[in-house]
Amino acid sequence: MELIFEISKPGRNAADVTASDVPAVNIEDAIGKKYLRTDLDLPEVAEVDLVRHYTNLSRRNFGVDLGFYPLGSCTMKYNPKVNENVAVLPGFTGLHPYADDESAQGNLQLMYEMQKYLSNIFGMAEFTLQPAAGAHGELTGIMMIKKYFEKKNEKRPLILIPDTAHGTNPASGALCGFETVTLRSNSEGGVDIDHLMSLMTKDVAGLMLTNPNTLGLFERNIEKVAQIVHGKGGLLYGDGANANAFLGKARPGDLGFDVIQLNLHKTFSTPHGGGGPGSGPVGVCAKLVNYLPVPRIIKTGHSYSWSGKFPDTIGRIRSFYGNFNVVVKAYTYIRSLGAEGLTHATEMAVLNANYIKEKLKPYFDLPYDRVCMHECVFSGKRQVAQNGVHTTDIAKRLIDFGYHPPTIYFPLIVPEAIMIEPTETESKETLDTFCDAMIAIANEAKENPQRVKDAPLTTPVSRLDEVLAARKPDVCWKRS
Amino acid sequence: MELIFEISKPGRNAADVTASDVPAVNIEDAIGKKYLRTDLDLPEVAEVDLVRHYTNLSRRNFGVDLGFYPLGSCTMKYNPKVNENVAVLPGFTGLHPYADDESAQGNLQLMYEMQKYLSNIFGMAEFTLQPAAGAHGELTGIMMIKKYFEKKNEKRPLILIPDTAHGTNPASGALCGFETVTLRSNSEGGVDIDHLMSLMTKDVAGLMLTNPNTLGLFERNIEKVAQIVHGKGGLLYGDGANANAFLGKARPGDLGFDVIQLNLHKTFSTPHGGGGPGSGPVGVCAKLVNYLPVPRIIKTGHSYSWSGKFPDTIGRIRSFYGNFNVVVKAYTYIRSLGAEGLTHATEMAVLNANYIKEKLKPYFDLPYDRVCMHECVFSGKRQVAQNGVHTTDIAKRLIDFGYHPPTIYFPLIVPEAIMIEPTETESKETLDTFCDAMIAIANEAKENPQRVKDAPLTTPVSRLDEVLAARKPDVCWKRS
Amino acid sequence: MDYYPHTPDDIAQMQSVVGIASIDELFADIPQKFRLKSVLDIPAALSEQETIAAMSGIASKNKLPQLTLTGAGAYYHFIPAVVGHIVGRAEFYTAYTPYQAEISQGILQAIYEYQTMIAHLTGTEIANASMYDGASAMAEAAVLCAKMSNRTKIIVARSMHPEYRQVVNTYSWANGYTVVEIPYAPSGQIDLNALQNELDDQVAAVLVQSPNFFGVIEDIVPLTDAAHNKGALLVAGFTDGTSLGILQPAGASGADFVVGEGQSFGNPLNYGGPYLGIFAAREKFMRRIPGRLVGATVDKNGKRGFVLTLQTREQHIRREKATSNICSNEALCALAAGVYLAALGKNLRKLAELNIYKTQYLKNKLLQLKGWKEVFSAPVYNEFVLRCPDARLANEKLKNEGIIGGYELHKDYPELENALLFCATEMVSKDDMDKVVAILK
Amino acid sequence: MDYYPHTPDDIAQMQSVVGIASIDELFADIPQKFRLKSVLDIPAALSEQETIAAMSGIASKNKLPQLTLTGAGAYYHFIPAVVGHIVGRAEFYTAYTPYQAEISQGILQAIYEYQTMIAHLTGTEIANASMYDGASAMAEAAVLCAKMSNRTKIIVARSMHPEYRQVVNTYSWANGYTVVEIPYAPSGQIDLNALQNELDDQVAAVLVQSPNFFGVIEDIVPLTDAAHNKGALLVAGFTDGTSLGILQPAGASGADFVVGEGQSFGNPLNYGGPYLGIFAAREKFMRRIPGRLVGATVDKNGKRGFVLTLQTREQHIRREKATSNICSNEALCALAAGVYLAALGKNLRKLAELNIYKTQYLKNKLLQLKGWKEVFSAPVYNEFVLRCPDARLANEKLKNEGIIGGYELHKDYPELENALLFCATEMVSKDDMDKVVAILK
Ligand SMILES: Cc1ncc(COP(=O)(O)O)c(C=O)c1O
Ligand SMILES: Cc1ncc(COP(=O)(O)O)c(C=O)c1O
Repeated sequence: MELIFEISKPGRNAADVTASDVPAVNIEDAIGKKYLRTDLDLPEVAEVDLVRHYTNLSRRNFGVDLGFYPLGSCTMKYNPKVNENVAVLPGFTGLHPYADDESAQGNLQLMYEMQKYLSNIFGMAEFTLQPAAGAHGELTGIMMIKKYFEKKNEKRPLILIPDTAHGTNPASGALCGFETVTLRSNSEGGVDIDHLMSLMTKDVAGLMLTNPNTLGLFERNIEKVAQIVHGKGGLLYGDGANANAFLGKARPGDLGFDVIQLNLHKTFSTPHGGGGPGSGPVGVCAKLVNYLPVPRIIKTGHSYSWSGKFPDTIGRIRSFYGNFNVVVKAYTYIRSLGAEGLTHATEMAVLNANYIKEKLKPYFDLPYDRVCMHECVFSGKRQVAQNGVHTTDIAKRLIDFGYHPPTIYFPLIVPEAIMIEPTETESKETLDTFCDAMIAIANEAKENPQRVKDAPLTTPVSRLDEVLAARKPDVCWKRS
Repeated sequence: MELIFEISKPGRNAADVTASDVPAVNIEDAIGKKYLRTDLDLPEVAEVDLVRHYTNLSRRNFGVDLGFYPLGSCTMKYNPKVNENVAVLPGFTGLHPYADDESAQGNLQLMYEMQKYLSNIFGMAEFTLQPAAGAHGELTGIMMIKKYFEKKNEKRPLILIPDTAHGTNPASGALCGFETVTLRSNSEGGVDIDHLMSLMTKDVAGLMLTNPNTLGLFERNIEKVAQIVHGKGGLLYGDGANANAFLGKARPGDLGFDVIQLNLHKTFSTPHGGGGPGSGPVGVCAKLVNYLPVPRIIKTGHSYSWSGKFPDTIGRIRSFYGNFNVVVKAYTYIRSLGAEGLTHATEMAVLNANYIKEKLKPYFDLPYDRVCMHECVFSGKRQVAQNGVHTTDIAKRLIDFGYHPPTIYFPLIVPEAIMIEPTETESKETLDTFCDAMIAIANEAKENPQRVKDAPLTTPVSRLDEVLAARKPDVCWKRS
Repeated sequence: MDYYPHTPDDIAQMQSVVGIASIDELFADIPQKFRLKSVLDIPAALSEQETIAAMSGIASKNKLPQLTLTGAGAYYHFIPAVVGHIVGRAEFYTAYTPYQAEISQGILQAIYEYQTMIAHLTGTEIANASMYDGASAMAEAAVLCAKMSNRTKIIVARSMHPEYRQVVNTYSWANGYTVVEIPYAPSGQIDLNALQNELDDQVAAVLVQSPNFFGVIEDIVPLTDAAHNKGALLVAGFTDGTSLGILQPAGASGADFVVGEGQSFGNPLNYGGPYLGIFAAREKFMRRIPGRLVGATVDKNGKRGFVLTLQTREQHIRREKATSNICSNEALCALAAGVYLAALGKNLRKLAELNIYKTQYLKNKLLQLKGWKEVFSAPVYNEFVLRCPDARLANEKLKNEGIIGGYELHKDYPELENALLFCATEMVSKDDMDKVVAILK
Repeated sequence: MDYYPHTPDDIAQMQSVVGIASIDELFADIPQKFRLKSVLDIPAALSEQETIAAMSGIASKNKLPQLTLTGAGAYYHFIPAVVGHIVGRAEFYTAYTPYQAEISQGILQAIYEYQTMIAHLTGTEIANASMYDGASAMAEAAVLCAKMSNRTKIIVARSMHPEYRQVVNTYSWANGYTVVEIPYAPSGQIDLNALQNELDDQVAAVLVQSPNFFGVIEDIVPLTDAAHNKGALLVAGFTDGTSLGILQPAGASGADFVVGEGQSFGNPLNYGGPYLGIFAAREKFMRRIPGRLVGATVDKNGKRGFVLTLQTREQHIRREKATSNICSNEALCALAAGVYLAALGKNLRKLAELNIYKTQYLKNKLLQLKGWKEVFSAPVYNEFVLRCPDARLANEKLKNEGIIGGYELHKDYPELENALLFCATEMVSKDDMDKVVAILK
């Protein structure tokens, strides 16, 4: 398709500007010539062209509303439409962040209640909604850990991170000045307890643990892990991106986690927007409450207000109060489902993952063969060995069958990883046809490997040259 | 794609029902067993399946927002998005039709003003907004003609309709008890004046004329035509479906039309909804005002109200007040464009049609080679003669080029007709690429006729068996 | 704001291709004396921002009620969010009638599914792709019966929606048919004796509604029998479509046609339109019914697909011999109805039950008020008629609290002075109803 | 309401495939002592209809103002209708990060176009696919400068949005950097002398905003020169993005990074989020900047296509050595921004002019009030600071009329007692402004 710049033509526009009802002023006089720009190189298109351009672009994009999107670790569940309708209520979209608290009682109530719900669901003392996404929540959480030790006057420059961890974990640690130390997994996909014991010293601020981890496996030794970390005065950080696996079943606070970040866009069903916005609330145990970012909501009688008066706070980690409108959707979701609905959602998510695991086990290597939680991780090793068909090839071929591919090559400890997260909103029929497709591809990989390597065959573009893209980066269109 | 019934599974649903806050009653007692149904055979699907089903269906449909849709006589212009946003304002969607007039002053004002604007734009004394579509407007108009003669105690069982007329014209005449007499066109595509003179007797209630007609040609002899009809005491009915051709240029009232129906969904840019809803207001000259359907809006001082007290009215032609929400969009369109905008829209619509006509003239037969108005009509005769490529084939092949085909095989007097209406919202670039496609197909018809006959080649289904569909009609899915 | 993309440059180039020196030449066929000299007298153009402001201003002149207790042919039901999201897909709403099937499988299949749901729901075998609204569907059914039978008398139940009767009158007058109204019995149902007396061999059709305008459920079987006995057809309507979730449909009771208003299925009140006419029939009438029909067929490779079928019934082919003049219908409203019905599925029955619970509650509560009495004795769905001491005063009191009260039946039925037609759907809460009764106390 | 499609039958069948007798077995890995025994203490489930009612109830507890005269980092602009229609396309909003390029060309191309527009608009060569918001974009730029230069001092203009400064402080603290604030001159611009005094070879970056928090336009060229002279980088922000329609962008004045809040481009106020951080840079920093980057490439047949590129910068590959930890960004907001900018095109300048006209009008009107005085002398875009006799009282009066007045600067600048920061966009009419002045009289 042509770029919007390529269909641009001088003199057109799709949005007009109202004529001024106040006197025009001479801009050069008012602003000063040196401050004015002389060019303005934006596309010029009529509304019809604009709409067609973006509508046709949308049709070259796959979303959950089109079909199954088992992108592991991303919890691509179906997002209820009622949440979208609620979120565009003018009361929610129209308020300026600096509207006085009295005018924002609805928003404040919603955010306050949301914090309470999350505290209850996860067993934490308190939540902040300020972080804009999961990784931002991680950063916030790690900052609080840093502050905690700073206040205690302890120097702990290291942070432990399992080899299965999502890349944001070490990156968040680094963005917060920590040196990260990699913790090995054991043969059953959990924390190598001995390794943990050997690493966990007084130099270590804590352990960032994802539970269930990115293999979709619950840490059976969680109690032990917490004991070891706490025993050395460290804190246990929980990456809650996988919280869809345990709602109503267990609470991180009870398991010993001191800080946890959530991904509302995953667990609480807000749409992922083609890459965002998300929302990454952070919950803390009692001893970290004072370090939460400001401002925080205070409830006095029946009224709510913002307060910045928390001297031990880590400060602000973004402007205003977080991705409020995303929170509205997640709040709506929680209210719709209620306690039993959330628990049942988790049960079905886990059942779905185990169902896929069992059905595909004969066809793909399953490095950790145990009950999984919300997702299961296969390896494409066998297919590589047989005919040189790589996991990428399998992923691309799935596109031809009408599915979004799973997450691939992650977690890093599984070679040729295929990480499938079905979520609870998918029906048995969908899982069955998906498994049929996976099995068909496994067979194709044996019988007609080239076909798999040539995939996708049904997309507007065939396999794209990523190496070229990185070698000669073209990230901004230039008029030629 | 599977039918919604085929993906149905007992026990699922996508919409829940709130638990009762009042006591349940025994339904059999309250209603009586014999009045109750025992089965309810509706699809049972989860929300995710429902959304995917219809979203994927939508992707198998072509709309103006995807590309050029030059369906002649249907005025498929681009429909501005702001109109859609306005139409869903709760004030417009939320009111019950029997809300008291005081509560509906906004709606009444809008409808009243709409009638005034239309009266002004078309030079008529008064308008009704009650008819639901163009054909419904025709019926309403013809009924008023009938009433007019009834009141005058004249028996005029016949109505004249040109051979170029849209099928709704004779059908509307028939649905109103008239016998229709076909009026021939002359060699330049206009009314055959001699024939008109010979047909126009005291038995004839009037002439239903489309101007410009369905050849896209303006009736040069309109003055004469009106004189002949009026001379015999008949009335001149105007099918205003083609009004996009003359906004701000001429007014049917001035041309001698006594009644005219409009198609708001064509001329005034309300989207066609996959086949409707439309809206078909009818304007009348002074002598027909009393026959307008009831209720009508009365303005007293600054307030508006409904009144049914018009004893000569033809009555009601549908419930309530017409397709109000469609009128909102058309009203918004008129207010956005203003007088100059409407006039300029007409100019560009006519320029676009003539541009296409000139560019395609060398490649397709042009039966009436004169300046056209908003559309132009070619004939595929040459292609049939050359290689047996029919207009249907050309139409289907256009689909492969990314266009919705023009209207074909209409008007009936043009063999193998190809009726192209670009509308004003299409850019020169779009017309150019469309003409290129048409020319490519003309060449293909010569060089590779089979390819054209096999078209479309890019659609989810290939050419469908319409004969089978009519011979063994299957209009309702049955569980097998 | 305007929407044509032409730059001055484009226009110049296009003029030269067309061979004209000025745009005016394009309008040369319009006789000079008729050429408009002045600018149209309509308000000045608005920017998009001004448009929103102006239209919001008009919309806000309407006063939306807190609560509506009027149904009377238009029903306030909850619309699941999915409906708007689907109907708002540009591929659906910016398309037109699917004349070119291969590029329109989306709307064709959706309408085929709609037809199927409607046929099932009404207890018939077939349904068309929609008519303008319930009233015109009723009128077209009447005209069709007369044309098929060469009879000229149409019988209409007086308990049918007054506006429907008016539309039937208009269409019948235009075709030279006579319309006879049959009174209602004390039960609120049609007076069967009176009907039988009026039935003769000139009667083409008997038109009834169930639930009727009074909310009363008609007993269709004897009506069908009576009509059929005299060679007449039975056309059965309904008021609120959700009643079909629980009531035996007229099609299952032998009605020849089931027609009615489909607004209840996922379409907003919209001050009366657009709505959609439901038109369902016995299979034998398939080639005679008005409106579009979508049919299943196969493509060249044997793959299932959908087309507009039996188009030879339609005006663009059959012209004056067509079964109707209808061309544009209410496809998008039918799509909404299909999505709505598919969303609810069997929950439609639950919804209907809830409507009954609410209605019974309101009725019983109101009957506790002094001087309020039931008018009809037959069972009702979600509407009912009560006589009260002063209907206008009662509504006035409610209006002062932002509540639209009952429909005042005396407007259409002089004999029903002080009778109010109330409706309670799932949108009315117990608290609402208790408040209403408190206000009326 | 719930959203899992499983019927009891499905569950039974699936359990048997999985080989479990009860769902509980799936959770066997959770140590028994931690298994939740009680039901979560959150409100009971709601039906969809109840959900709408409950949420509408909460939304209506907010009081939307008639008029807003506060900008201060979040701007009330008109959003053309097209934006919502595009952003509401399910294919966009229900997708995630386009890891699989072939199935995600839509969002990839749209973001590539966004990157291009932002680069052009900011006068730089490259822009990423978005950051969380303006403040965190500023903070990440600061950290990046420090990391690249191995320097540890960050200079921030005190005239920068207070919340941005706070976020910079937080990120800097976490990385062990020191932050030095440079005061503003009487002009309202940064105090260039003070800056020069503070600049030494430990300074990694100078962070400014133009327009700054006071609405004042900074003179970027000398700032760039000063910074570069000491080997420091210049990071320039802006407040209201629409200013870029008319003001010389910092990129064209030599800034190394241009970062800021993109909310003004087609995103609603939303009580503060989601917004989008704009992050643009000189080409030489391409491999060092945080966030996603979409790049053009070709497919196997040489056809143009788009992919996420330079992912080796990112956390999922580079882990602790990544340029940032950002993963999910604000893609949909960036899409909205792209659509908005493409819709306006060159009209963005017209819009900026209109903002200036309105602002000048309001300023001049307010200056006629007794005791109201200008605080700063440098030119402004659509915000300005006035000192008045009693700022709190003035805002109180406006609030009583449903108007959000100026931002009270004393909250963040104790030295600016009774100073109000006003903003007038195209949403403020002359009548509005006259009314404001009348109220304050
Ligand atoms: C396990 C895990 N942790 C953290 C993140 C980061 O979350 P976000 O993308 O919202 O920043 C992700 C997201 O992919 C994840 O899967
Ligand atoms: C010339 C003409 N007249 C009348 C009509 C009927 O209009 P509608 O489809 O709105 O009933 C049409 C529609 O196609 C038409 O083209």
